[in-house]
Amino acid sequence: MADQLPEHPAFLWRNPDPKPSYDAVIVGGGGHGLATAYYLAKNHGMTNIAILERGWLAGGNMARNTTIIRSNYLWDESAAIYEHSIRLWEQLPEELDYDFLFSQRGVLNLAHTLQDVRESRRRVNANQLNGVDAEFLEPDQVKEACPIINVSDDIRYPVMGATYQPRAGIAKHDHVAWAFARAIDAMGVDIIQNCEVTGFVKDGNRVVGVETNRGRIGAGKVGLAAAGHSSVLADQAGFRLPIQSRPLQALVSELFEPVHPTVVMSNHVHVYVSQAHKGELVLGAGVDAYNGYGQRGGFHIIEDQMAAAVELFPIFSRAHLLRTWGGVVDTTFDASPIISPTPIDELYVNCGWGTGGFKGTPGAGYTFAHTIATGAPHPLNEPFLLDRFETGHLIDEHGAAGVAH
Amino acid sequence: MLLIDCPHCGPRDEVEFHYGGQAHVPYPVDPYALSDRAWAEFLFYRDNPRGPFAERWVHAVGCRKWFNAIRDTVTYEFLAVYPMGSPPPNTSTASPPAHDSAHDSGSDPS
Amino acid sequence: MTAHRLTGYRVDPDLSPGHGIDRDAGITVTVDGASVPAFTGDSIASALIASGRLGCGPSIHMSRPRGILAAGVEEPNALLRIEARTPGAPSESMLPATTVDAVDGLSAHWLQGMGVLDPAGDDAYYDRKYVHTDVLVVGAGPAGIAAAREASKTGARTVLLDEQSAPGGSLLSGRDETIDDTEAVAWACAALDRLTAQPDFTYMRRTTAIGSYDANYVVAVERSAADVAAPASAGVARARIWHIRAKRVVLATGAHERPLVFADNDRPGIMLAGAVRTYLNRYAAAAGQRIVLATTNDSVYALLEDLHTAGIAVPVVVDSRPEPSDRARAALEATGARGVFGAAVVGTSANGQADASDTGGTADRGRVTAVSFASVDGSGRPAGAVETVPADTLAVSGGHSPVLHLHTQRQGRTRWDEAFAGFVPEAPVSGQSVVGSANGAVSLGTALEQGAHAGHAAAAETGARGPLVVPTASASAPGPVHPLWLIASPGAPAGPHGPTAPRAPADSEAPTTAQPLAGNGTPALAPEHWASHFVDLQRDQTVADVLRAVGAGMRSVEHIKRYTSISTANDQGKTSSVNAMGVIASLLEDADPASVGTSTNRPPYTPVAFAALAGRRRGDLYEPARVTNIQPWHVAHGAEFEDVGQWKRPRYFPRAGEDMDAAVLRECAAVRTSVGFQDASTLGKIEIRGADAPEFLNRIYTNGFKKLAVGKGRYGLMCGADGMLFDDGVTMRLAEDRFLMTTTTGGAAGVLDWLEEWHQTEWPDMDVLFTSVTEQWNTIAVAGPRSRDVIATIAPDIDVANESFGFMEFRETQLSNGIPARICRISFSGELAFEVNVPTFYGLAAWELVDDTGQEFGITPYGTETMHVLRAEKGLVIIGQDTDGTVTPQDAGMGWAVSKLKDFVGKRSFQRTDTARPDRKHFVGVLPVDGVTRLDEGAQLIAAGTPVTPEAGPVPMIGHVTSSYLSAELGRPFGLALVENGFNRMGEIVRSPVGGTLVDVEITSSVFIDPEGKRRDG
Amino acid sequence: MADSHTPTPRPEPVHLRRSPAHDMRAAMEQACTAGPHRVALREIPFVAQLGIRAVPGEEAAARIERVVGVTLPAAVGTTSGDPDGLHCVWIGPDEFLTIDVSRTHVQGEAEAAAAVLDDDRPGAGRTAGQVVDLSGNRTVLELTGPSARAVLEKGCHVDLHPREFPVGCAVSTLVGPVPMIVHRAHEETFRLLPRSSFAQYTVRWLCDAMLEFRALSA
Ligand SMILES: Cc1cc2nc3c(=O)[nH]c(=O)nc-3n(C[C@H](O)[C@H](O)[C@H](O)COP(=O)(O)OP(=O)(O)OC[C@H]3O[C@@H](n4cnc5c(N)ncnc54)[C@H](O)[C@@H]3O)c2cc1C
Ligand SMILES: NC(=O)c1ccc[n+]([C@@H]2O[C@H](COP(=O)([O-])OP(=O)(O)OC[C@H]3O[C@@H](n4cnc5c(N)ncnc54)[C@H](O)[C@@H]3O)[C@@H](O)[C@H]2O)c1
Ligand SMILES: Cc1cc2nc3c(=O)[nH]c(=O)nc-3n(C[C@H](O)[C@H](O)[C@H](O)COP(=O)(O)O)c2cc1C
Ligand SMILES: [Zn+2]
Repeated sequence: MADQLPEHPAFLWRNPDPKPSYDAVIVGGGGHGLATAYYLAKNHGMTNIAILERGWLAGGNMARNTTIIRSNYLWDESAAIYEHSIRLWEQLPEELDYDFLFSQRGVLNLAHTLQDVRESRRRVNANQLNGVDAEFLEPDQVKEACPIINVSDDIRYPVMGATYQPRAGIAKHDHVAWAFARAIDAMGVDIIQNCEVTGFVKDGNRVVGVETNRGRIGAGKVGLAAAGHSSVLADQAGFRLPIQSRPLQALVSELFEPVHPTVVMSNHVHVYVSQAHKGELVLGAGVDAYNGYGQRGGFHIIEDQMAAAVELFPIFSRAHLLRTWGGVVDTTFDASPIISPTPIDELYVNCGWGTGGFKGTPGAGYTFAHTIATGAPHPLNEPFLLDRFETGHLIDEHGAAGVAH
Repeated sequence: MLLIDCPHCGPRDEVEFHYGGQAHVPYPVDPYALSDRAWAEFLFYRDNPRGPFAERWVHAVGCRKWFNAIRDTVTYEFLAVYPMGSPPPNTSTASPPAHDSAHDSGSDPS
Repeated sequence: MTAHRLTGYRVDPDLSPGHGIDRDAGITVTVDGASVPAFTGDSIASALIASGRLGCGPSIHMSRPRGILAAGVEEPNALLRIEARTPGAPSESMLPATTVDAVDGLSAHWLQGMGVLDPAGDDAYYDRKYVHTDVLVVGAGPAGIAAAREASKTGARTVLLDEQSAPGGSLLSGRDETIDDTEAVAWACAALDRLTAQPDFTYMRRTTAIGSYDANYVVAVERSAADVAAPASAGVARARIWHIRAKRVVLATGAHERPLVFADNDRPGIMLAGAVRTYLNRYAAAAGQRIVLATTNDSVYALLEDLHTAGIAVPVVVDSRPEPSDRARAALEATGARGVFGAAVVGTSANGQADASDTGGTADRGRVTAVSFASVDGSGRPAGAVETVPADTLAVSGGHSPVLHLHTQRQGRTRWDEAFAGFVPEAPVSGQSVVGSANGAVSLGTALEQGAHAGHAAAAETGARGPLVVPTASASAPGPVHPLWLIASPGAPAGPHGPTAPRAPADSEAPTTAQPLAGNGTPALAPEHWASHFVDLQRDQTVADVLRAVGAGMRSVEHIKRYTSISTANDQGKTSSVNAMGVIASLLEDADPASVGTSTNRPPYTPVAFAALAGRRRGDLYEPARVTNIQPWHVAHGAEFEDVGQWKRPRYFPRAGEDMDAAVLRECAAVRTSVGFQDASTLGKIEIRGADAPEFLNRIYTNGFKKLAVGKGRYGLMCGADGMLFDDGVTMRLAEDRFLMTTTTGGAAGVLDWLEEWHQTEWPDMDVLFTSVTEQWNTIAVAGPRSRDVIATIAPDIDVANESFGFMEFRETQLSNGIPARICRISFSGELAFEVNVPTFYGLAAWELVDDTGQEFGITPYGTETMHVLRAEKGLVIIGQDTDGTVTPQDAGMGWAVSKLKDFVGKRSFQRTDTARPDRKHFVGVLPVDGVTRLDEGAQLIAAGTPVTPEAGPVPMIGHVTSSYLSAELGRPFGLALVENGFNRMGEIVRSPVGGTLVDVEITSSVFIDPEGKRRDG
Repeated sequence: MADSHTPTPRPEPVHLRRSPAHDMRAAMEQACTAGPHRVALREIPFVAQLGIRAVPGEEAAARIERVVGVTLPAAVGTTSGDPDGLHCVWIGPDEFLTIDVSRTHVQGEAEAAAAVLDDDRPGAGRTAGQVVDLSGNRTVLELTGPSARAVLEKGCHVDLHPREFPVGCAVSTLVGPVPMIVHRAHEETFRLLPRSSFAQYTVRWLCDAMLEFRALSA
C-alpha cells in the first residue's frame, strides 16, 4: 500500500477579477512570479499587486520540471544566489505553513571522464570555500550513497566519481506553487488566471500598465517572470533579450516501492533522475536542438535518455515509461539567469533560468522583488544584469568546453 | 523527429542536421565601428519569436551544407527552405496560421 | 483452499464463439500461488475470470477490494508483477492482467497499485527499426482493416498495426455481426490473409502506436509473442521499437468505455459492459451468473443478447434514458429481459471479508452481491424508490470515449459531441484521418465506410489509385446517449444538483469557514457521502476529492488533476478523465463539459519498458568507441585507456607492479632523457585547399598564416566570436594553396563545422575547401633527445640534422621499410621531437618500426597522461583542461599569437570592458612550497592571510589549479593555474586548501623547464 | 649534401597494410547466416578512394573527371560508374567520393590526380577544387543477402525500399549512431563506408543486428 501525500489545505486562492490598476503587476504565474509577489508583499510591504497568468497557475515550466534543488554551482556569483535560495527553501515550509515535501536527500553529479573529474573537484573545492556543502565521492562512495548505480567499469562511460551535495534534494513542484499562492492570496495579492499580457502601456519610456485579453491593467511597476515566453513579452515592450526558448523534456514511470534514495545527475550521458514522493521515477532529458514553444520535443531524445538510464541503473530495465512531456526553457549563452532592470523604466525582467530555475524559485523571487521594489539590484543579483553581455563578464556555468588534448 | 527538407538532399530526419539559430545575422562589416552594446547584440542577442522564425540548419551528416528555413516555433512546421544568402521568402500566405493548443483543455495553450 | 462459490466460468463452445482461444491448447498459469487453467489465446485476466477469480490486488491507498474492470489497456485495477521466466532475468511489475497473454507456466502476483523494481539486470534482446510507408493505419478493427484494404490494393505501401494479438478489434468481442455477409471475425481474418499476400503490405500484431510526432512520425512498440514467455534466443527481440515515417496516417483506434460514478462503484464484479462482452465472446469466459446491466446508451444491448444466448441471467437492465431506444426495445423483447428506464444504479451490496483460511486470495472478497437502482431525475438525482436485486456482476456503460491520444499528441483539436457524449476530432491533423469509433462512429457500417474512404483517399494522396469498395454491414441507427456524471446515493442530505445543490465558492470570495462548500448559505455538502464514488480507481480518488479541489479554489481541470492525482496513474485516465470532467462540470455551475475539457494526453499511449526503449544501445553498443589502427598494439601492451570525446586513447602503459604515478614518471623520464613515442592519430586533421586559404586561415586563427612558408608549420589559436579560446593546433603549408590543419582530438568535428560555417555563411566567395582527413593518417609522435636517432634510422632518405630539418618543418619521404610518410618536427614536450604521419593502413607497421628501431635507446611508449605532464612542464596549454571557455589567448599567456595587424574571429571581443581588464585570470605556474605536496587538479587558490572559517562566510578565491602532476624532471610536484592578475604575482605565496589543510603555493612562470627552448633542437 | 641525394623510391610494402576491420574478420564470418534469411558481412580492404571537391560542369570537375575516369554524379542519391569497379558517390553539390572496389589503393595516385588542378601546361593553370586521398579515411563493408536491407533498417533513417532506394543509390547518412555512406550496389548488396575509426564499432553493431536472421534461419 502506498502512503498518500499530505493533504492540501482546504483553501488555496481566490479567483478575483482584475482591478483597474495595481502598484505592481507581475507577468507570469509560475514559481518565480509567485515567489516575487510573495517577497514584494513580505519584504517590501507591497500588497496592492497582481499576478497575471495566461493559462492555469504554475502550468508552465513549474508544472514540468524535475524539481532538483541544489546550489553546488561553480562560480561565486552563482553559488551565492543558489545557496541563498536553498537557505530560503529550508525555511519556507514553516514560513508558508505548507508541507511541500522539500526533501534534502542529496544530489550526486556523476563524473565519467577525467575531465569530468577535474571539473567536479574544482567545483567541490570552490563550493566548500563558498560555504556550500559539497564533497567529491569516489566510485565506491557513490555506490554507498546510491546503491542502485552501476559503478562497474565495464560500461562505456564508467562512473569515475561524483560530486555530492547532501543538502540538495527535491520538492513537490505543484505544492510549492500552491504554497506561495495561498500565502500571497491571504496577503491580498490578486492571482488572475487566463489573463494573457498582450502589450504594454507606456508613458514616454516608462511602463504604466499592460494590455491583456481581460482588458488594460494599470501598473506602477511591471515585473516579467514569464520564463520561456520572456522574449515574446520583451518584443511587445520594445526591447530584446539574449535568450532562446528551447523544448526540454522530462518523463515519469509508474509508481514503485522506493529504490532510489537520492538524486543522480549525469551531464555526460544526459540523464537526471530521482524517485519522487509518490514513488514514480522522474527523469529529465536533454534539450531539443531547436527553438520551440510547443511544450514538446522529439522522441529520439527520450530514447537516448532511456539508454543512458538503463546503463547507469540496470534496475530500471523493466520500469515503464508512463508519460513524457516538455517545457519551454529560456536559455542564455552562459547558462546563467538574468534578473535585471530593462531599457524601459519601471519594467524589470527575471528570465534565462533555462533548464535549472526551479531551485532558484525563492532566490529569484527574493532578489527580483528587491529589484522591482527599489529599482536597483540586490547584491546577489548584481552580477546577473543584462549589462554583462556587453562587458563580457559572463558567468559561464556550462562547464569547460569538453575538449581535451 | 522533425522532417527537414534539405535543399540538396530532400527530406531527411532531424538527427542528420545541426541547428544554427537565427538566420540573416551577418558578421558586422566593421566590428570596430560598433559600440560594445552593438557588438553584444551580434554576439548574444537573437530573435526568439513565437511563430514563424527564419533560422539556419546544416545537413551535418549529409551534404554538409548550410541553408535557411522558416519554421513555426509553435507548430514546428517548416514553412519554407531556401539557400544561404537568399532573402527570406514570403510565407505569410504559404501556409495556414499556426494554431496553438492541443485541445480545449484549459491548459497553457502552447 | 476453501471452496468458493465461483461466479465466473468457462462457457461451452456451443454457447460462445471464443474467437480468441484455442480450446485444444490447455495451459496453466499461477497467480498469487494459485494455479489457474487457461487456453492459449487467453489473457491472464480472461483465464482468471473463467476460473471465477476476478478479484485482484486491493486499491492503492484505501486497500479496498478490487476486481478486473476492463478487458484491454484501459484496465485500472488488475496490476500484476510477472515473475522472471529465466533465471537471473528480472521480474516485471505494473502490467495489467488484461494485457498479458497467458503463457504456460507463467507466474504472477497481484500488486497494490505500486510496483517492485527487480535489481536483476535485463539481458533480453531489444531492437529498433526505421521504416517508411505511404499509408499507416493504426488499429485493426473493422475501420482499420477497411482502410488498409483500400490503401493497399492501390499498390501504396501500407502498414497496419494493432496492439492486439489478433486482428478484428471490437469484432473479437462480438458474435453476430457480419460484414459482406460473412461472419465478422472471419471477414477480418480473410481480409488480413489477402492483405499479407501483397508485396508492400505489413501487418504487425501486438504492436502499439505509442506516440505520434511531427510530419507523421509514429513510434510503435512491437512485443514479441514470447514477450513474457521470455527465453528468447539471441537476436530475437523481446520488443522492437518501430519508427515509422508515413506519408498518410489513418487512425482507427476505437473507443474506450466509461464506467459510471455511483456509491461503491469500485467493487469487484462491477465491470465495463464491453469488457463483459469481450470476455464472453472472445475468451468464452462468463464474468458471472447473474449480471445486471447499467447503461447510458445502446451498447449494452448486444451484450444482453449474447448473455441471453449463453444462458446467463440478466435480472434487469438499468438505463438512464427516459425511453427505450429501438435497439433497446428490440433486444429486451428478444431476450425477455426487464428494462428499467430513466433509472440509474445507486449502490451495491457486497460480500463480507474473505475468511482467513482463504489462501486462494482475493477471488470473491468484497464482490457485488446485489445491485440497487432507482429512477433518477433529469440531472441524475435519485428520485424514486430504491429497488435491489441480487446479482454477482454489474456490467456498466457510461458511454464511450474515442481513443484520440495519437490525434491530440499532434495538436489535433477535439470537440464535445453532445449526441455521442464524447470528445471527437474537430478535424483531422493534416496528412491524417480519424475513422470508426475513434471518430464517433457508432455503427459497424459507418466504421467500415469511414475506414474504406479514408484508406482510399490516403493512398490517392500519395499518388496511388484504385477502385473504392466499401464493405457492407447492417447499419442500425444509433440511439441517443444520456450521460450520467454522478449519481447521488439515496438518503444523502444533498446532492450536487437540484435546489439545494452546493456550489463552489464564488470566484472572488474566500470561504469563511474551513468547510469548502459552505458558501452562500447553502447547506454543506457532506463529502463523506461522496467518498466512495470513485472517479479514478487506480489512484483511489473519489468525487469527494474533486469536491475538495474545487472547494480549494481550483477551476482548471489541470489543477484538479494535480490536486487529486486523477488520471496520472498507469492507465493515464483512459477510463477516468472524461468522468472527472463530467464531475467537475457538474460541480462548477454552468460549466459545460466542453469548456472544462480533459487534461492533456501525452505519449506514450501505453507504458513501455525502459529497456525496450534503450534497445540495442547497451554495453559495447551504447556509444561508438573510436580507435586508431594502432589500438591492437596498445591493448596487447597493457595500456590503460582514457575517453577523449568518443575516442579511446592510451593514458599510460603500466609495467607489472606499477601504478599510474610510477608508470608516468618512468614514461616522462624516458622522453626527457632518451626517447618515447605516442599514438597521436586521434588529432583532427583537415586538408584545406584554395587560393584564398591563407586569407581564410588568417581570419580564423588569431595569428597570421599568410606568410607561412611552404614546407613549414605553425601553431595557431582559434577563438569563438566572444574572444574565448576554443581550439588550437599546428597547420602546415603543403603548397601555396594547400594546408593541413590539425585540431584537438575532441575538437575535430567542431572545428571542421566552424570552418564550414564561416565559409558557407559569411564568406562564400572565398576560394577555399575543407576535407577531413583525420583517419587518412596515423600520427606517431617520437619525442626525446634520441628521437633524431630513431628518425634517422627509420627515414633514411632525409637529412635529419638540425640545420637541414628545422623546427616546424616537414618532409615527405619513405620509411626504411617503404612506407610512405610525412615527417614533421613538432614538439609538445619541449624536447626534440618528430611526428611521423603515415597512411592509416600502415599505422601499425610504422609504429612497430619505430618501436623496433628505438629499442637500442630504450624507446618507451607513452600515453596521454605523460604527454600532459611533459607539456605542462613546458607551460603549454591544453584547451579544455587549462581553459574553460572563459579564457582569452592573452589570459593564457599567448598574446604573442594574437595578431595586432589583422582582424580575426573574436578579436573585437577583446575590447569589451571585462575582457580588456589587465587583471583577469592569467595562466601561471604553481609550486607547492613544501616541494612534496601534489595539489588537486581543481584545487582553489586564496590569497595569503585570507581567513577560512565558516564565520567569515564565503572565502574569496583568486583562482584554481588546472593541471597538477609529479615531475620526474623537476623531482617535485608542480602545477598550472588560472590566477587573478597572475602575471603580476610572480613569486607571491598564495594558499591552497588541500584536504582540510592550507598549503603554501608559489606563483611562478608557467614554463618550468628549458625556458630558453634549447632542448627543442636536441 | 644530404638534401641533394634523391633516394630511389622503394616499392610500396603492401604486405604491411592492415585494414581498419582487420581484427573483426572472425566476428564477421561468424555472423553470416545461410538460408532464406541469408545475410553476410565482409570488409573490402584497402580500396582506392578519392575525395573530390568540385562543381559539376565547371572546369575543375571536367579535369578531375578526365583524370579519374568517371563522371561526377549529378544529384543526391546517385552514383556513376561501375558498382563493382570504379564508381563515384554524390555527397554534396560539390563533394564526391570515388571508390574503386576492384583494386586496392596505390600510393601516389591521389596526388597524381590532384595535380590536374594545378595544371601548368600553357593555357591551363590552376583551378579551384580539391582531390584528396581518402583511401584510408573510410573502410568499405559489404552487407549482402536477402536480409541485408532489414539489418540496415535497424538503424538507418533513410528509406531503403527499392522504389526509393534502387540499385545504384547512395547517401551519406547514419546507421545507428555512426555516420556513413550507404550504397546499394546490387539488389541485395549494400556497401557501407564508415570512417575508419568507427569500423570496429560498426562491425560489432552490424553483427549484433544480424543475429535475428541467424535465429530465424535456425
Ligand atoms: C523538463 C524540465 C525539467 C526541469 N528540471 C529542473 C530541475 O530539475 N531543477 C531546476 O531547478 N529547474 C528545472 N527546470 C527549470 C525550471 O522549471 C524553470 O527554470 C522555472 O520553472 C522557471 O521559472 P517559473 O517557474 O516562473 O516559470 P514558468 O512556470 O514557466 O512560469 C512562467 C509563466 O508565465 C506565463 N506567461 C507567459 N507569457 C505570458 C503572458 N504573455 N501573459 C501572462 N502570463 C504569461 C506562463 O504561462 C507561465 O505560467 C526544468 C524545466 C523543464 C522544462
Ligand atoms: N458506441 C461506440 O462508439 C461503440 C461501442 C462499442 C463498439 N462499437 C463498434 O466498434 C466498431 C468500431 O470499429 P473501429 O475499427 O473503429 O474500432 P475497434 O475498437 O474495432 O478497433 C480499434 C483497434 O485499435 C487498436 N488500437 C487502439 N489504439 C491503438 C494504438 N495506439 N496502437 C495500436 N492499436 C491500437 C485496438 O486495440 C483495437 O483493436 C464498430 O463495429 C462499432 O459499432 C462502437
Ligand atoms: C515531478 C513530476 C512528477 C510527475 N509525476 C507524474 C505521475 O506520477 N503521473 C503522471 O501521469 N504524470 C506525472 N507528471 C507529469 C504531469 O502529468 C504532466 O505531464 C506535466 O505536469 C506537464 O503537463 P502536461 O503534460 O499537461 O503538459 C509529473 C510531473 C512532474 C514534474
Ligand atoms: Zn543535404
